[in-house]
Amino acid sequence: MRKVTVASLLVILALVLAACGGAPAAPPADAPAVDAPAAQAPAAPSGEMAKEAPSLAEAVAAGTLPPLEERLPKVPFVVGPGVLLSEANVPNWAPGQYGGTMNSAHSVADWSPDVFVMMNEPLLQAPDLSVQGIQGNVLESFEVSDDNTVFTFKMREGLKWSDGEPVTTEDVRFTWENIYGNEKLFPTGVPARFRTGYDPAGDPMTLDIIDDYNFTLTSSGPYGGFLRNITIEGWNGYTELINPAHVLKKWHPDFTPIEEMKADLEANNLTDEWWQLFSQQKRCQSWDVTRARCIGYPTLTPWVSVEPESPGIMVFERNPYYFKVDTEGKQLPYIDKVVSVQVEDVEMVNQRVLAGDVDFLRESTALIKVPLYKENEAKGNFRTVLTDMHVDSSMLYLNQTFNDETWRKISQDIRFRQALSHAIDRQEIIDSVYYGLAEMPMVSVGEENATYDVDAANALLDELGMTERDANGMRMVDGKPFSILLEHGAHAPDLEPVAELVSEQLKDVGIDLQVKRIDPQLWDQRNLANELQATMFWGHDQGWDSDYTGSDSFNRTARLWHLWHQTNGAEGEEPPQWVKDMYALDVARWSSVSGSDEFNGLKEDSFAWVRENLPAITIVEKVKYPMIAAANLRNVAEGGYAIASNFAGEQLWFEQ
Amino acid sequence: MNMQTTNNVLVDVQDLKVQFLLHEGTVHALEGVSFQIQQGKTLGVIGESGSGKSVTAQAIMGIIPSPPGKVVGGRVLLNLPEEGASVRVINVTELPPSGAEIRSIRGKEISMIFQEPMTSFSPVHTLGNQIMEAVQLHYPDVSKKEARERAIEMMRRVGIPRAEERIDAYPYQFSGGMRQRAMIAMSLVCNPRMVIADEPTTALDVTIEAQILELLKDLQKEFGMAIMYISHDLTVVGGVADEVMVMYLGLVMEHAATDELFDNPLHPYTEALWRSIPTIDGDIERLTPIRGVLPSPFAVHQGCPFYSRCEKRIEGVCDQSRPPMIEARPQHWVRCFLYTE
Amino acid sequence: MLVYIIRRLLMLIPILLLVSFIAFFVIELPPGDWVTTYVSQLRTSGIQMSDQEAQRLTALYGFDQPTYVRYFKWISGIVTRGDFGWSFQWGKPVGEVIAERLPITLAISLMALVFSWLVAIPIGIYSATHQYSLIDYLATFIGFIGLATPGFLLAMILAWGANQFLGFSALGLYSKEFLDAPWSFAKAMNMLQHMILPLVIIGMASAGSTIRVLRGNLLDELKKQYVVTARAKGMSETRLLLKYPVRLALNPVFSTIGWLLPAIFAGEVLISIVLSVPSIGPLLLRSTLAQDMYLTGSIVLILSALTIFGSLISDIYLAWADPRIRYGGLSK
Amino acid sequence: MSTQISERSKSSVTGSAPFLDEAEDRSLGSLDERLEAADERFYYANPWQLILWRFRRHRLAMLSLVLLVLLYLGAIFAEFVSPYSATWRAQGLQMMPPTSIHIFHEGSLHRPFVYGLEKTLDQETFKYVFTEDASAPYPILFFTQGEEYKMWGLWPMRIHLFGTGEGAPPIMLFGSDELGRDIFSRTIYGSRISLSIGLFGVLISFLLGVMIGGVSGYFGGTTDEVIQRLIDVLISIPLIPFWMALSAALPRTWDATQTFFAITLILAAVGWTGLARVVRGKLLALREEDYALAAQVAGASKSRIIFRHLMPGFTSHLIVSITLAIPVAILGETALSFLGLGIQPPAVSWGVLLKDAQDLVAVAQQPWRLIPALFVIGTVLLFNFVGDGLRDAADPYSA
Repeated sequence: MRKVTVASLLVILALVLAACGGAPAAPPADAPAVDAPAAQAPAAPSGEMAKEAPSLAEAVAAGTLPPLEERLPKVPFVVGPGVLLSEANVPNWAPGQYGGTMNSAHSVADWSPDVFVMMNEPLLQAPDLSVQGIQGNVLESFEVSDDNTVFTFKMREGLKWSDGEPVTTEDVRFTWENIYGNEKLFPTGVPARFRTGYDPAGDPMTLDIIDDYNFTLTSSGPYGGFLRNITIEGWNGYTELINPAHVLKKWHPDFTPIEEMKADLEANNLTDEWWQLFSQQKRCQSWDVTRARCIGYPTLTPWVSVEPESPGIMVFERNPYYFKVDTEGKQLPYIDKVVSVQVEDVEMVNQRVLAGDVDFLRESTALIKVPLYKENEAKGNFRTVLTDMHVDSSMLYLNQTFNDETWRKISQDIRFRQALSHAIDRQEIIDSVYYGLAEMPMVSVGEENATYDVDAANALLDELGMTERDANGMRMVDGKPFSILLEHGAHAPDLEPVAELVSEQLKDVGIDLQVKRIDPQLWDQRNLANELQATMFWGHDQGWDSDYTGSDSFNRTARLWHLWHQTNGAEGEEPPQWVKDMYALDVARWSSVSGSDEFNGLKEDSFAWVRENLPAITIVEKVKYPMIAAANLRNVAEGGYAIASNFAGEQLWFEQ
Repeated sequence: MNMQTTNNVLVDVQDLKVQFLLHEGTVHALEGVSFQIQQGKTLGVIGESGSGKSVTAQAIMGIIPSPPGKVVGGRVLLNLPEEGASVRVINVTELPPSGAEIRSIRGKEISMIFQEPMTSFSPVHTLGNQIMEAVQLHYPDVSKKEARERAIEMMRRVGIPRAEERIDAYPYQFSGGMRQRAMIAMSLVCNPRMVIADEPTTALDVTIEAQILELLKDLQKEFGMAIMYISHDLTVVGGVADEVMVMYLGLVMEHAATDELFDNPLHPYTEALWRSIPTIDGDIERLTPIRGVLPSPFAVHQGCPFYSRCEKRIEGVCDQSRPPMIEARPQHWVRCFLYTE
Repeated sequence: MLVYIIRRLLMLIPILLLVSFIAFFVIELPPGDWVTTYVSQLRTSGIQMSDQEAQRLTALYGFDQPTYVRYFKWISGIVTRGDFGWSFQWGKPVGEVIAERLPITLAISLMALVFSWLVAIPIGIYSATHQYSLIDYLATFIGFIGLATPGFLLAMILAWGANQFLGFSALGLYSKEFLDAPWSFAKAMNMLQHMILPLVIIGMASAGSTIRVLRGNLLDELKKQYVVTARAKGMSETRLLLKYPVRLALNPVFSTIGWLLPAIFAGEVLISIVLSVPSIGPLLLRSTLAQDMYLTGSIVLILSALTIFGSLISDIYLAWADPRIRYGGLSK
Repeated sequence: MSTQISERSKSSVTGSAPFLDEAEDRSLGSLDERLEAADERFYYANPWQLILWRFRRHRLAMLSLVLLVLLYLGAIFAEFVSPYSATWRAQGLQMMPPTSIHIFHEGSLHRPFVYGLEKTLDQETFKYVFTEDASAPYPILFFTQGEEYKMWGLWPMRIHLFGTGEGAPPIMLFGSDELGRDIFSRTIYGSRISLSIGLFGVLISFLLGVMIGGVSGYFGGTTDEVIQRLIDVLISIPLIPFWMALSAALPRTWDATQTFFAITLILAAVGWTGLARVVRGKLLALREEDYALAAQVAGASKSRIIFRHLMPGFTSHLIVSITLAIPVAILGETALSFLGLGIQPPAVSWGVLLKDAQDLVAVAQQPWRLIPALFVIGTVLLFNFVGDGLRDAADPYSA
């Protein structure tokens, strides 16, 4: 029985700290927190220092808000050095000051990815958004049985929704039985996340409520990967398992007669389709956090959405019941308010940066604008932090199950994929698209296949029998022209230039690759219908375990094989053995406990498998990603993933 | 070139030259026109289109469109008697065309009646508005009510029935004849010393024409203004004018008292004009058009401008130099080599 | 006259029904629906969603119903309850979403129209009365530049320049300190400052064509006999110009309001996108892209209604301005 | 509005009539030999010649016309005029400012030449710095051999108007874009689509406009009413969803040429209404004129009356309308591209280039990337000047 608790984690952290030596040591005040058993509240508010924001203190004084002790859970989450982000990435972590408004910008209606990431509270958490060292977050702690099947969770006693109502196992039970268990809301039952092995066809786990604060989830087989699945996998927050039952019961027919919902139903042209009302309007999932309709909805996030003063902006004010404190016992977040303004054109988000109107920005920045950011840093009073991008933004996918016999024969031949990999001049792409701020794909392609070598590429293609050329010097197969249509959805700004460059470079080895941009929805549809011959899309980097192991990338690498696997052989086509090997690795990885040595070993095996089989051709790795932060914003990561820094919004503060 | 003793002269045009500078070339619209108009008398001006008769009228009013028009020589003197015996003499050609002084003359001392009663009024303002405006422009002290009364009175005087109602009507609600009556009312509402009528009846049918001519004569008797009556129609001019001036391509060809000119047309052009119009008792077959075409307006004529169409031309003479204006008979001037020594 | 207006108003109903019908079905033309957009947006943000989940959402949102059923539900909601439906994208009733942005849109469009007249009318009059003069050439040239420059590019350059050289952050309607501030005089002034750039860019684009129309018309009017008549009355040139030919030459300018509004609106969309003005234009673009069809349909319907209403007003103005039509001409 | 149109159209009719009358009169009398040649020309010229003469006098319009012809020639012979193809990349010379052309090498006068360039990344500012290697001059060659291309996709050729020859550093007059492509060549290639979208689009909307407007204007009554309300509906629908729906409905498998024609059609589909209204207004006024009546009495068919007798009455006006509609279509194409609905890369149009330049980096640090915008503005201006010149020339009252 392994037990991973906040306390043991803090011990590890302390060791790391000690090992680092030179790194600024945490203030001595931290020490008790490390020593104290997790069950005790760390450093109870002593009174000499304000433990809550002035605005909240006023409300407490005025009697409109209960005192801090009543708002915090018995065991708050303590944020300190190395907790949210590793100390390597935030070497100068310091407890902060209250105050300030963080201005950001977003460019999609009612949806701010930066705010969403900042507000996201998963059930469990690990520093740097990795899966190494998973600890409690919304849930206080967990235990995993030795066979990786029984997961026992302890909830934080005294944890409250942002409206002050307590969070208990009733919220879990409601989610499990009345949401996932309702056939109108979930006709196919619980989501894949709660099925053995993260398999849509797998057995659902079973929920057992022990008492108000303890419950277990049991799977039919080993499912150690469940931990990362409720950590950050797919950005799913606590709403996967905990929803405010006290609010949602009013819109659920198991608790409220449909007649009482009539007025709301009719206002939406509905008669008795309560489930549409429930899903579209009443329930807010974690990714709905920025939606205007969720203003006033109880959450567990650091800030809560409030009605803005003018259209086109989102405003979030501190959640007085937020469950995290810093090492000094001060309730987080430090920053009073988050305001994100809607910019209609992504390009102009950057204009706001130049004008100094943005205190934090991640999603809408672009590498190509780095010189522009640099030039305007002083004027706009911000700094450009070059961090890592958490995805490899461009991978060349050849759909090996596309319906064309010649194509299948060629694309399924590893030599063809190796030839293309050799024919791509990655250095030119790094220079022209990534400003030199990316690296050769050593993890996912390997030195051998990543070298630019036109002769080797030509030799491999000749070997394949593609020796015949047409009038334009393009290779032919069996006397017929051989042309690849690459359709991309321009999901990211670099997809288009990279695709165009690759297309031009492949001409040199006689491969005709036609590039076409289509809109993202159509791209999705064509992908699902196995109509994409080739595409360019991102894949998650090595820290994000799903992609190189195939489960998602095979959707584009070989749609029909993927479908076969997804549907347990009911649809699609049976994949060859080398692909089945990958799926076997995948199952093993999902079974192992995330972050364990077993897990890490399996991950290395997956990388080796990827390098050997080149299911998709990664263009570059470790792309740098500019992140904009106000010059006086503190506790910002200097390295690691930009998105991790974004995630740790509650520890950011403005130095006055 | 004085017709009579000059003490009653109202308008004295002296060697007036006007050119239009166009992209295609220069049009010599007036090439030295001289004449006088007596107070209370009617001068008829006859000529084909392009002869310069309308330009002459515009020059007197100081409303030659500029650019492209330009007075390049000569003078237009107005002798405006003032209280007592003094006479204010104004040279129109020297005044700035949109200055206050010339504007105080336009419409008040000299007014104008135009050919097209259809288009001479703004379609979107009432007739009353446009007539009253003439009063208020020149008599700023007159109240709106008085101006309106004056306009109604004048409309009534020119024979517009139910004037007090129709003053609020729009031009399109009037017939052509009525509109021309309104035009006359507008031109007379400030009691001017002279009215220039530029082909006022051309657009009207014959019976209306007769009524308008009759009206003009009556009004002249009543108000005593001088009239410069411009027409291409000899018979019309003969009916109203005291004396007649014949113009051709910017030059006065012949000038005499009406009866004298009708009885003894001297210039071949006048004769040709005379022959080209039917008379009540005339023989239709004897009508002959003037031969040839009107020369281009851009042509510069070294000799007589009528040379190319003249039946009595003397080659080597008429085409060499411009004929002078000579008094071929008493008080009867003509510009033709046939009458020189 | 009254009969005419009533008749035209009645005719609005079938026209608007036709517009709503066309709009709704045109929106349905592209493949996919709002759920596919939503799913693809979440996937773009890294949120994983299985095919199953997507299908579940499709049914949940009622997109498994045929188009005509949804059209009928939507239009009957509008007709019977004035309810424009639900905006999926904004998670709010369509009526609320539009109401938030309609005032600023109307304000910008009308102010841009007025601005373009303020620029175009003096220039048009001047260049018609001083044809071929240096200033005529210069003014029409500037007018044409406004017409010829792609507004979206100009907007970006000017927004950048305003920040670079004047230190003025031109995007949006307010500076960041006023974003979430309650209404105050300072906030209103701040908003006015931010409206200058969109107004100038949108206004200049239509000023060019207004200058051309006005100049041409005025040149025609100046040749009319009634001008000479008025001049012969002894009127001063300025007074004459304004009372007669300008009045007549402006009629076609004013009478095109109904036709100008869609053009201004089209221009407004591009400029508002670049300058982040929270108006209807970007809303429409987004909702169309996201296939938020009740919202798109309602915007199209409202804008069409405004346009048709605008052209009705300009027809009425024309009738009022021209007595020939005012008294009787309308019957035919 | 309609009264306005009718009055203007009348003037254009009466304006041309006297010339014919005078020409007939001429036969009656004897001709004066001294009638000057110029006068003769003036009298016997038909209205078209007159318009041409007046137009030629309009210097700005003439100059604009000449420049437009040059632009179109450039578009037609794009392969020859541009030193590189639209997709050619200068290796390692991304985001390069326009090549500077020198005439002095080591202090002595030289024929125009360029230097080789070295690119380095400034680690402080992250800007690329280009330094000239002044050791060897590479002269600019005319009618030189360069990259092979197929003229109009037919004949393989290598000759370019200018270039630096093989092995020499490239000459990029407008600099290069973020992929190292020659913006000058791309502008020239882009003009091909942009300039022809204007022409074809307007041609189609012209045909539609004339047909529909003609029918509406000539028949009047219910037909007119129905068509007018239809136009009301069409015009009142905001363009954006209309465009988006139409371009989204295009089959995705279409290639660039097909998409191009489809987009042209889309632009035309909304562009015809304006012309239809003009035609209708003119016809409504003209059909009351005597000569239309005369033709009717003579038993001419209605369509014959519309197209043979009435249309010529305002052809000049139509030509002006067309001239002014072309730049609207060119701007429309850029707007579509901005919204991401127009021509898609790797096809090149001015809209695509402008979309590329819709980038703060371009505005702030690489202004040469905005040069294609100058071409758009310039072309629109040129068309407007020509249109104005034509309008002034076609107006019989303009002296």
